[in-house]
Amino acid sequence: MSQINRLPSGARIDSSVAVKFTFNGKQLQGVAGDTLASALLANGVNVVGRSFKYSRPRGIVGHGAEEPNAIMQIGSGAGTVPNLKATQVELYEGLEAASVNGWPSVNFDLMSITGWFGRLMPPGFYYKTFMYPAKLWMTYEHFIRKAAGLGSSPVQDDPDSYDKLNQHCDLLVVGAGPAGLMAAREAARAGARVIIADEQSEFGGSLLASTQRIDGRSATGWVEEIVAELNAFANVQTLPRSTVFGYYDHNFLGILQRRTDHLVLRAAAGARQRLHRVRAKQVILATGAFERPLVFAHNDIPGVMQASSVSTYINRYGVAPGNRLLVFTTNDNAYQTAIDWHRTGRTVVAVIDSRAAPEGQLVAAARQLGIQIMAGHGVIEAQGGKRVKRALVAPLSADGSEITGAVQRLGCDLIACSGGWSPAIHLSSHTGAKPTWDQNIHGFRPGESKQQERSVGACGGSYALSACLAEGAAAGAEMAHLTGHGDGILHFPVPEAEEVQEQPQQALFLVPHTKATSRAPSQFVDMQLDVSASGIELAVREGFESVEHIKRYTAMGFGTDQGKLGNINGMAILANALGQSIQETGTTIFRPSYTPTTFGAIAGRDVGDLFDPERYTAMHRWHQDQGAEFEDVGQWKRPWYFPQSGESMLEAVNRECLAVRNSVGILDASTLGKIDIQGPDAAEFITRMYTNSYLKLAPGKCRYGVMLKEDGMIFDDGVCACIADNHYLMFTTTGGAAGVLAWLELWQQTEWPHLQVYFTSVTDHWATATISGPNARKVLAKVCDDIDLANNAFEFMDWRDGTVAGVDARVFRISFTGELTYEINVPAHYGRHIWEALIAAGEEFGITPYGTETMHVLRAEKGFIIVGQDTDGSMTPADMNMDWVVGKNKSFSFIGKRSLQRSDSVRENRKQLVGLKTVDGTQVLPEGAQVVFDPQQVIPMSMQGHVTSSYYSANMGHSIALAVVKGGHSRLGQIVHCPLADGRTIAAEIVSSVFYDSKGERQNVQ
Amino acid sequence: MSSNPVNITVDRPLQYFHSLSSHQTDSQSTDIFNGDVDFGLVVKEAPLCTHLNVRGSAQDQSFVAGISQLLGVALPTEPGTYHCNQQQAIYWLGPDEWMLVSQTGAVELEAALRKTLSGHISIVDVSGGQTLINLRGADSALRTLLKKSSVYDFDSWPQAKKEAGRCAQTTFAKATAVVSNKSDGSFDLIVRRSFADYIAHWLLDAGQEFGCRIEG
Amino acid sequence: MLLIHCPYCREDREEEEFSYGGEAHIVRPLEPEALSDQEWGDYLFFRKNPRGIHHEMWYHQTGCRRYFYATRNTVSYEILETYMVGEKPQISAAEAGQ
Amino acid sequence: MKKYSGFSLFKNALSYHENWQKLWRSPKPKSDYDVIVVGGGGHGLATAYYLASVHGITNIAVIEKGYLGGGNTARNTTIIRSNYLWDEAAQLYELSLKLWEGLSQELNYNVMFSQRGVLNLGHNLQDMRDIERRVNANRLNGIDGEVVTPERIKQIAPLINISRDCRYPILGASWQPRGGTARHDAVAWGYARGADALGVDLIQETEVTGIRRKNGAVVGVETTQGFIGARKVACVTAGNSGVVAAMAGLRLPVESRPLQALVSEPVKPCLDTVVMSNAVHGYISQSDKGDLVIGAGVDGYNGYGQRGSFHVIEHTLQAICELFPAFSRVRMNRQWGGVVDTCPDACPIISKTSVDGLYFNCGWGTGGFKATPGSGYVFADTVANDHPHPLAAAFTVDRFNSGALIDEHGAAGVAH
Repeated sequence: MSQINRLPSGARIDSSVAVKFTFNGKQLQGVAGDTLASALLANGVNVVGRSFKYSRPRGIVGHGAEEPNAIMQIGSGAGTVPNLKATQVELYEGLEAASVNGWPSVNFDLMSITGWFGRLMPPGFYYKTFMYPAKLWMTYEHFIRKAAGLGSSPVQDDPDSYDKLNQHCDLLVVGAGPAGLMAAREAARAGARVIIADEQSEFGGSLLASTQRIDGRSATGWVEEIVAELNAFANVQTLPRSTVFGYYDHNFLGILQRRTDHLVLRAAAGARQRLHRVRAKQVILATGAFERPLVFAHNDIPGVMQASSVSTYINRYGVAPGNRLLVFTTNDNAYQTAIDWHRTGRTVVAVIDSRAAPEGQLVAAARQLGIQIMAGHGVIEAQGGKRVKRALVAPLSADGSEITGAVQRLGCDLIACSGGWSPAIHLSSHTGAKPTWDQNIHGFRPGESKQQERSVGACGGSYALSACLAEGAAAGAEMAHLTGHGDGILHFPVPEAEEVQEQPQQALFLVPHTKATSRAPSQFVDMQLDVSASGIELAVREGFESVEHIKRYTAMGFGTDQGKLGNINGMAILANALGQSIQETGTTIFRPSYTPTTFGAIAGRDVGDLFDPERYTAMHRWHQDQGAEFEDVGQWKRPWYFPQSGESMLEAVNRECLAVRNSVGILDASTLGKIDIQGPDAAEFITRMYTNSYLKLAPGKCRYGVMLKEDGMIFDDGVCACIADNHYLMFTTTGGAAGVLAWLELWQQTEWPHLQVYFTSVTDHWATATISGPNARKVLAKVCDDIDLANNAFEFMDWRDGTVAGVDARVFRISFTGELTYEINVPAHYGRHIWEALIAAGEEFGITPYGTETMHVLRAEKGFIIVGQDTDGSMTPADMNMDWVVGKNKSFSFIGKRSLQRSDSVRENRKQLVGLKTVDGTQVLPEGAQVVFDPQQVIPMSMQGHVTSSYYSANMGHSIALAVVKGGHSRLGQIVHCPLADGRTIAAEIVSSVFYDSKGERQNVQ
Repeated sequence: MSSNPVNITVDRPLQYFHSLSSHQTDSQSTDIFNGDVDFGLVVKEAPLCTHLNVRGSAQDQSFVAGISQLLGVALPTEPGTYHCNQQQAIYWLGPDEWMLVSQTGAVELEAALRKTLSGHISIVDVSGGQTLINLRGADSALRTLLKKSSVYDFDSWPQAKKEAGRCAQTTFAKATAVVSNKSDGSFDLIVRRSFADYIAHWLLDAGQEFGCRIEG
Repeated sequence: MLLIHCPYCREDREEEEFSYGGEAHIVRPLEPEALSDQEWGDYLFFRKNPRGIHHEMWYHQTGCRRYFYATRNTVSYEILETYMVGEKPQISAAEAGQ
Repeated sequence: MKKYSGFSLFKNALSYHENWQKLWRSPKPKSDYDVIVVGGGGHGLATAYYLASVHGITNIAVIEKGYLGGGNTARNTTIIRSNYLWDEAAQLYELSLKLWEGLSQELNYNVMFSQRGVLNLGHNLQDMRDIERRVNANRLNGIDGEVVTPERIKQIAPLINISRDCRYPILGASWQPRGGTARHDAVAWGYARGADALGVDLIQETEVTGIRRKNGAVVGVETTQGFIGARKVACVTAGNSGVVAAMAGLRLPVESRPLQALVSEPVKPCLDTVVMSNAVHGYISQSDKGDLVIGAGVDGYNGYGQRGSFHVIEHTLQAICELFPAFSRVRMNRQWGGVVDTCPDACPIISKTSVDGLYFNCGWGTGGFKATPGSGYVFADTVANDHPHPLAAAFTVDRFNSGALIDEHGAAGVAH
């Protein structure tokens, strides 16, 4: 096939540069500057796809974002992209395109459902059937799903990267047509920071295909000049190939910039697309308008196109998509298409004008060229299979609602339609502005602004070029002024454009047929989803009245074109069926995205390794070097266990556990949250936050505390140390650090600002090496000579300043394992130094690095809880058997205290923390196992609690578990059962939650 | 307490990234990226400095004056500003919170401050918890990198002077940073230590289109 | 996507820097123990949740770490004012015609 | 009511679909009803349907300020499951799931309930503990569920990324095969058609502006069409519950928050189940039309605007691209928001109030759609008998005073 429809020239193509591409496997050739659509049309391709529901053959209708039919799968393999509109795909060498529907091919589709069969599938047919027998639904659904969908998702990981820019500007101009360009220039001249974005490959909008002249120059020449001027401003960013896809609150807008899609399938390097997150002080919407199609029988046959699109293909791309043109219009604009076509030397069969007596300037021009005009007529049906062959034309009544005479057949292969224009009000609707119907333009205008924005030019309902230029300029100057730039007055003349005298258009939303709508051949409203006028009328007959119901019942406007062409006709047909006005009927709400937006671009750079920060301690690389396995705790990577070669996790953990109990282990505890607290009221404040009191805690001393939320439930826990008078250091859980700091600030700043206390996070400042075990003191003594480590000099729950391995350190004698433990804190720059020094010092004792798993086992042996594991937001201190940590006599009603007295908090039979010892000590209960008293009962069983922590304890020689069990504290010695998913039921005895060293003597090693 | 001894390995937060770089995208891409690829970005971690978090009342004249006299730098009380001299910089973080980054030793400086200041104040040594890194390069590359990394509008800042400029504590990728502009057109970042690897990784990745190198 | 004026930083900052703190000006009872379960429950959980003008707390989490208040319309999301702790709102639901 | 079937479709096709019956009448409100249901969403319509079909109360009006099913019913991501943690919640959602299983036949309206299963992913050790706990509880409650390995997850959803090398690798999941999705609009329309056929008046485009009381008891509602009397008023106005409660001088422990969702363009079948992840925060399924339907977390602030913030969408799509790196090149077609009532314990309120004859059903947070049949069923029972249905007994508003919360946050994270 050759480019049979290519004209000698087109304004924006370079015919001398051939571009090869494939369509459905077939080699074709276009030229530089083509879109995929223009190249397909140049090659005379009629059928580009099949429709969603009825698999009807479909051709290219439009030339931009409005295109409903030409939906393509571009490329193959990892780089493939589904559902691109051929009208928006710029052609590049080697581009592969394929239709998304049609099996085995678009030209011969076995799924094609026409005539009678199609009649069995009216809107909502699936709600009425496939119900019996009930069990077959999943089978029916399987076939429904198979038939649905457009293109195919890639199945390989996306090889491309995406990024984002956070932009701030005084003025964002959306759309670089005549109005937008003028607005940007005026604002730029006034000194405002301007961003102007346009979805097309180059600026100019409608001017790129216009034959009008501006200031005596060609439209494209004028565009080149103003774009050059804009590019020269330092305060202007010009963004072609950039779609403003969403308008969000407080003048935040999203722009998708396509950086490489016009060159290659996969960006070789750099970001394929870039998302601009724009916060604009003011916004000018200059998004233009969409030509409205005309709804007549079989208006979906390939060869029925938008009149303005036909002109665009001729003028911009040098393509005449057919031979014998019939124009069908309700207005003057489409006469330009007839004139453009006439100029190509191809045949204009006639202009069918629904108006009785068209007399505008373009009408006269067409008449002068000898083009036949049939006034007061309409195309009531197109005929043909894969291409229009003829049109049925009939005289219409003055209001266009009835056929008043005989039907004629006119042979043609292209019907260019124009039903007037619909402003592209999508972005203003995103803000919640309610569109208003304008009887003069027969379209919805943008509603009253909800944001700092204004619509100008065609998207505001002003279609004349001179008006677009003037409105754009005025708005640019004024909005620049609103942002503090210029005086708001135009200081430069607005360019002059030829005025074209036009007559009013006629409103014609549904062209009558000789048969009633329900019986006529389908008159399509929304082509992508096969919604017809009869479908809308059927929905009304079935009782739907709201426009949203109609949309949902028929699926009108739900396509990937979001009904840019069909919606207004659909609303009007609905209004007519309901017997009410279009304004009363209203329109559906447009939502982002204006055009579909790549997931990866919205995700941006924050995927893969950068999905979420990995936080490391100062010793992290040492752990890595030792082959540690890591556990995610919040954003932190913590060593989970340190397997030696060939060791299983259980073996490693057993070894680590025994080492700590028998000699000494070392843990990286740097991730614990740490908050420095200073101020005269620090003790009072801390005492209000914890359940126990800190008023008498002396410098050098530590105390363990539990923090509740005001609902009385445990929220965090940790040790708090008194550093000096009015100076404390609070430890939090690893995951709770940020939450606790915000919690402290909340109470101090908003409830008790009179309490003088400051909080500063020092989590990152301190690296913490914890050495634990009977030999801990001996290890520390080797690297520390300025602290008296004697048991009675440096007691449990004391801390000391000193020098460890030559570094200023703060050493805490606290313990989460029950063994003699020193937590050695140094500024993190020395973290690795101190760690390595302790490892070296401990070598003779076989010092063993251990991870979080061993820490968990050892603390469970001691019955110490982990907030978030043994508690779940519904546990009080009493539930955890920790009444001892609740200060009963504190003068201030600490946070959460009152809630502990609520009727449910004092209820008997609350779940309480206990130990579980399996009857068969080799069996380890799974964490999360449910506890029942009677394993024989039928389902649903009465569950009494669950296992929160469970391990094999190498020290005890049997498994141990912590659980919460209803009334557990009074059930010691009872046997409970854990029925598991694998069919086993494990019996266990309720025991004290302290399995090991219940008197707490181990840490007193001398 | 002894001062920092010799023969002790000191890990700087970005240590493992020093001398790493991400290479500028290949020449073919220059066309693609509209020719905005012409200069590298350089990330340089400052040698270990003292970082003190200072709290106090900006309404307390003795506090304001005490700091100014001791440091020879006026306490910045205008939101989002910093003042500096050869020895140190002091950044506004909040209405009663400042970050003091200094060449003086932490212990020494904290002691001096505590001696000078009285009343309800707080001074916290966070030197181990953060690091200062400088970003320099072509202005457009720098600003693009910042736009990729933070929601803050750095273009709204006037050019910094030698002894003062603007600063903002804000989001930086999915972490936070104190960002400030310098009179030479470069920017300083103060980031938290545990996020340093992530930030370095981010800078190399986001800066790749310009070519980005990390120096110690 | 909100743009919030931080009264302490004295500039408009992006929503990502803040976290929401819920209804403002709820005063903790001075004597919780004197309250009935119902009164305490009211304080804990029951909120005005108005459709319209709302006085609420925000925390400038990645900025100055200050809590402050905003008067915001919960339908339009327009922020009518922000003010510091200790200050009173200038705009109330009644004044805004609600 | 004329029955729908393949045969009726065929018969109507012969007459060019000109003779279909209306799904529901469009009546003028009467002056007085036994029960007025405020809110014509799925829950309200189901309540009316079960009041009529189970309790024989047919003198009912459903008053809807917009169009039927136009609130959260129209805006959710249609996920259905019953694998909740706590007994009270699990039993209520399981009742609902059982009703879903026969709903198309019960209503003679195909709600397209598609039991393609639900995976709830675990990404860290605590996630896995919580999953074990929940699945064990579910099984002992008679609810289907199992804990599955990453390899099994990959079989169920082949495009998912189970590499251990990613930031938050998938460690396992709970799998409820009976869960799935349904066609949201059809649920509202099916209940509406069923209720209408039983005599319920569906009054659309009519807003309730006040709740009239006398001597501590409700006597009717003020509406934009005037006063309508009623012995009982049942409020089911998700998103606006607090506003309606205020009309009766009541406060509720709910806050209204934006909840956002989005769909991709339609693509050929590539995801045959529902995948949810609390830890990385996103969930996804594929509709029969081919759209990838993706839900986000609740926005951070109160809002009735049916809009949320863009960064929530960004975060959600980061999570989706992490879970399904192949979907990165698929494109977002549409995004929107709804308004959800969130309760402090992420569980609903189904309750009598201090006003006689006034009932509230609200606070479903992100879990409302899946509960539609069960919610309507137990609420109808509660209203009809003026006494909580046994499965609703734990969901009274009193729990916020006693402290007997049913904390579904704790282990289930976001209870979508």
